[in-house]
Amino acid sequence: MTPRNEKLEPPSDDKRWRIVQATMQRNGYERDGLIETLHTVQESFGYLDDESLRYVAASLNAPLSQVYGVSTFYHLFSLKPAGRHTCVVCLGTACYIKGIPHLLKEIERTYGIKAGETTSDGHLSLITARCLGSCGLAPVAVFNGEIAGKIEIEHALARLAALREAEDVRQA
Amino acid sequence: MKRPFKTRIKTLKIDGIDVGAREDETILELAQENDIFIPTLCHLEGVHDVGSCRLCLVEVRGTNKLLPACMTYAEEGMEVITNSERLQAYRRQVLDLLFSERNHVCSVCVSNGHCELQWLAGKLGISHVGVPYLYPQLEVDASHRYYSYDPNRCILCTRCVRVCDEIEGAHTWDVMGRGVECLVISDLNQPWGTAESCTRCGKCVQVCPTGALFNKGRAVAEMTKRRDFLPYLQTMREGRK
Amino acid sequence: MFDRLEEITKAEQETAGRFDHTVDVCVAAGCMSSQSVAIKEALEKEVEAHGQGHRCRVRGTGCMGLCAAGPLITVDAEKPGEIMYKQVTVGDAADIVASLDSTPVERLRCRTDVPFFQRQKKIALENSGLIDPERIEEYIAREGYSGLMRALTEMSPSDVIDEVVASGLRGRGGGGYPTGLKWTTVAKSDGDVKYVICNADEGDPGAFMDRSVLESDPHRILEGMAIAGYAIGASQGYVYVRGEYPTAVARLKTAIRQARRANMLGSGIGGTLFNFHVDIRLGAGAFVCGEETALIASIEGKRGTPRPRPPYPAEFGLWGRPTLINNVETFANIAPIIRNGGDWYARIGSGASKGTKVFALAGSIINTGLIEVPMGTPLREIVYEIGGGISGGGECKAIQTGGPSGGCIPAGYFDTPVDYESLSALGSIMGSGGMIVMDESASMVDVARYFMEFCMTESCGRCVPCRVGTVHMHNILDKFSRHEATPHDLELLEKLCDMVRNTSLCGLGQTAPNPVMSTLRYFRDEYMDCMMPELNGAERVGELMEVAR
Amino acid sequence: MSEKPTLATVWLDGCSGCHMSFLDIDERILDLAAQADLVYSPLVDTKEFPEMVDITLIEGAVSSEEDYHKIRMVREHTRLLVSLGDCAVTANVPAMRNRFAVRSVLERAYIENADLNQDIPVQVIPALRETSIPVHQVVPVDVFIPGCPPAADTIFFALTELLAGRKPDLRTTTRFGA
Repeated sequence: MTPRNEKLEPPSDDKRWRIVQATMQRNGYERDGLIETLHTVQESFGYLDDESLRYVAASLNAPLSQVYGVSTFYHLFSLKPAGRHTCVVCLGTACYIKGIPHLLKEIERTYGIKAGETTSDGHLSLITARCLGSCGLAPVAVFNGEIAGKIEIEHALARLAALREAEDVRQA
Repeated sequence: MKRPFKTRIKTLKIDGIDVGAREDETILELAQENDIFIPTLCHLEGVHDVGSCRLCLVEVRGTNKLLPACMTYAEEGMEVITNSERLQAYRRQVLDLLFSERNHVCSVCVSNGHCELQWLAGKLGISHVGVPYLYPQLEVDASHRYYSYDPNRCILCTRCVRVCDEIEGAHTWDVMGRGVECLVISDLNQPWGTAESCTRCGKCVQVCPTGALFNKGRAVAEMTKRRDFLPYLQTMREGRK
Repeated sequence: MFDRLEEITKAEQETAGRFDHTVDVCVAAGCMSSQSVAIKEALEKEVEAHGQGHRCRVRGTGCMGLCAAGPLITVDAEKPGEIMYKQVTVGDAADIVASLDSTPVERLRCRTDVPFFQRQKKIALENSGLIDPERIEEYIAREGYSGLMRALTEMSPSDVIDEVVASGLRGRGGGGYPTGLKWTTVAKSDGDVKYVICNADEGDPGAFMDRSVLESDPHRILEGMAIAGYAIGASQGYVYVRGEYPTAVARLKTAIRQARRANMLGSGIGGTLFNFHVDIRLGAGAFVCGEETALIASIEGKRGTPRPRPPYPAEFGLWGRPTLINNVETFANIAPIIRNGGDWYARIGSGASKGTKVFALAGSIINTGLIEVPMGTPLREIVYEIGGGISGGGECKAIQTGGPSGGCIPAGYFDTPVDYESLSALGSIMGSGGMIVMDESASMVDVARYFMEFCMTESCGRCVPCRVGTVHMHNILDKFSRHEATPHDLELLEKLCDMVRNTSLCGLGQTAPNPVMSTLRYFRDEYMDCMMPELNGAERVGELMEVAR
Repeated sequence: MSEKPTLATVWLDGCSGCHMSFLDIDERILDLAAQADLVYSPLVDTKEFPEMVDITLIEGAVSSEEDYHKIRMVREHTRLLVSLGDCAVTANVPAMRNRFAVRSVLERAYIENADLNQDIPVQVIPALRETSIPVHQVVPVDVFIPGCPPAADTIFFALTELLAGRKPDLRTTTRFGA
């Protein structure tokens, strides 16, 4: 429990904390800015860990449990680091009708993970989205931020396999 | 033209009985004043209402929507029905859902005989639960020195969250996750005993309607809860202003 | 200030006049996901390579509607003899540029004399695909911000509200609440601080109207919000936009910056005494935040859980202040209404549903994409003429409107005009405008299960019926899809539908049973086919009198 | 054949406490015997469930394959099925294992906590179903008597009411966990 302090020292001298501080400052270090701040932490660090949650809570003078409650309410916030690669599968209605559940099942089977999980070697995170709003191109998946429309199962698996290969090559 | 005065007293009917009300009185308060029973679980005198358990829903003439008595204020000419067959059926279904959601095993619960959920089930005539049980996997937290938290018995009424925030001011408790995955947590979802913000005041334990929060080392027969401190604290605080 | 707008318009027209050809590339989400940005760059390079830079320009514009045929490109869109190209690739750039002064590239031609383009009436989308969304000048050149200036200089706030009331515009987010009435209520509410919120948390799966408007014509939203601010007496607005829409957010940010610089937002707008600021708030992936009170909680930095209404946000909204909340498409209609008058708008549409509505067509339909049609257009026209019919050669079975809060309308009802009342009479809702077309292969039980799963995982968990009821309904539907359901399950499902609908705290729970109820209404046979064979004796129920004899 | 209504009791996954409580009606069992014949029960010798019984009381949850088949058979041959006690009504204590996999439950019982013969039996002991569930989740139940166990008075009252052709109102006499 730290008493209110307008500008608390960040947990480390990592430069990314400055971006987080800037967001909090823009919102006057008010609790209202909690979600905005969490967005910034997520963007800067890739996920929200206990350390960052504690820092944000103390800086905004917000209760820890409230910060945790907010962090776990919203789908876009993640409390665990993502894999080196991400594959987002859209579960919107149009994609559903066009057979995306089969693709999802195939990827889950191939990589031995469930939606929302990361492979144990940190290679791939499989994420589902409620709807990416690209229904005209259904079914849709996103590979490392690059959206791919009218995707077919073989095509998707090939793209994922290519990611793995590229990584193996780099390691070798 | 603006009306030169403001009416503060409303007259309305609850279950056919004429009642007079201040404009800041809720239907629930009026019903209680007039000895009309409306079941509640999330409502707790002394903290603000959230209208989440839906047990106190009442019918109001002129609207199709059912309104929570705890958060609906008296209006002139209102006609309220608190106990129609339809309402009773819905209330029983709400209890059905609550019993099915977590692992409520009355026979081995520390609050057996002092539990509001159990009491209401009897009162509203629940002889069995009509929906399948969900059997979630939840861990008991016995890390606190004085108290235990068993989420298997929690009905997410958030009384503990509100009393800790509004009365004690510690805000140790909050709700994490969403939907049926919601869980009452302390601080950063850590064992209660390690939550730095907890003052060990025990108010949450006293207001918990079920056996989810309880005193350690108390036998079932002793597991009664004290609530009168809440309105008392409120009155004392108001008096100080 | 009108002079200033005119100046910009003139300058824009002069610029446009200097070019013999304008090549527009759609850079909205749909086409972007098929490399339209790379195509645009290729076209630019090609133009430079041919030394045509002084007389040909390449622009990135918003959505042209026919997403199925993307990436889309138009040549000289605003001149007679407009040419549209479909499914363009980077390799086609050279051919397109080479063809500019001669005959079009036939193999890429996309016909525009078809019902998809001819039967639409565009108001909210009037600029989509025709302007560069990142240049305020182009918006202004198409009468942009003249509605705001007209309101500020020629009309009183109550005049503005009168026009909105006269237009008959109703909320385009789903509920269909009369917009004018909402504005009147907020305007009348006591308080010197009020807020305007644009709900851009488009969460219905299968809906991408708002996204498209934000990506194609963001200034239109800002103008609509500023007019609303003037009408109700607010000086601060928020756009609550989905975090899943990065392009829309980026364009909106650019638009706000430009509008501020052009003095169309900020203090003393257009030289008047009116101040209006707009900030963006990012959603973080919670469907329930489309609900007004949950949205407000989220802007306040809290968990997005709804609270019982009343009090309505019009009286007690953001930080307890009177707050006006409208969705993107509603705001998109405001500027044209102020420019052309409420009566003009009210003449479009049918019955109690005025104006036009934007729909996102998706699923088993040939022309997937975005359309805007007058209210009252029959479903048949939308599906078979504008939509081009069913893809894959199958028969149409049903159309799903309103997303997880809506229902399935069977093909037998396709003569129904699309308006608020007719759709709700069929057990569905207008919703925000997603239309998913399903062919015979779609299982209605599965569709119901899909939407229930959606509601179950999106339930905020605050009230009991929605939190637990959706789980049970989902589990029962799951039993149906495994062909393990019993008559008792069907009875329980219907009971839960009724209970969750009538006792849930907010719209999410209250409408969650709709997809189940509408499929039960029209496709009950499919549910019956999913039942387990009878249990015979084990299913018997006793009679008291039998025992007493 | 007697003209009296017939009565049966069945013991599934429960501790037999409800049967004990039934016996606690003491001498009133004579009154009951005057009104009905007890034709099948763990307390009597009959091995086969009769073709049709008027009232059957069920103690215990449905936990094993045997329970499952038995209760379905009993329902087929019973006019009025009564769930007696919390295990039958809510699955109660037997259901506390539902949060764990069957395998781990068996391991805990027969290996970790066993001093001798550490082995999971596969014969004689009926196979456990994935979850222990209340009787009415398997077959329709006509009357519910909650309680752990329901008091002897409650059971006696409920039976005499049923025999008189009335549905007993038990709201004030018993509850879950009573």
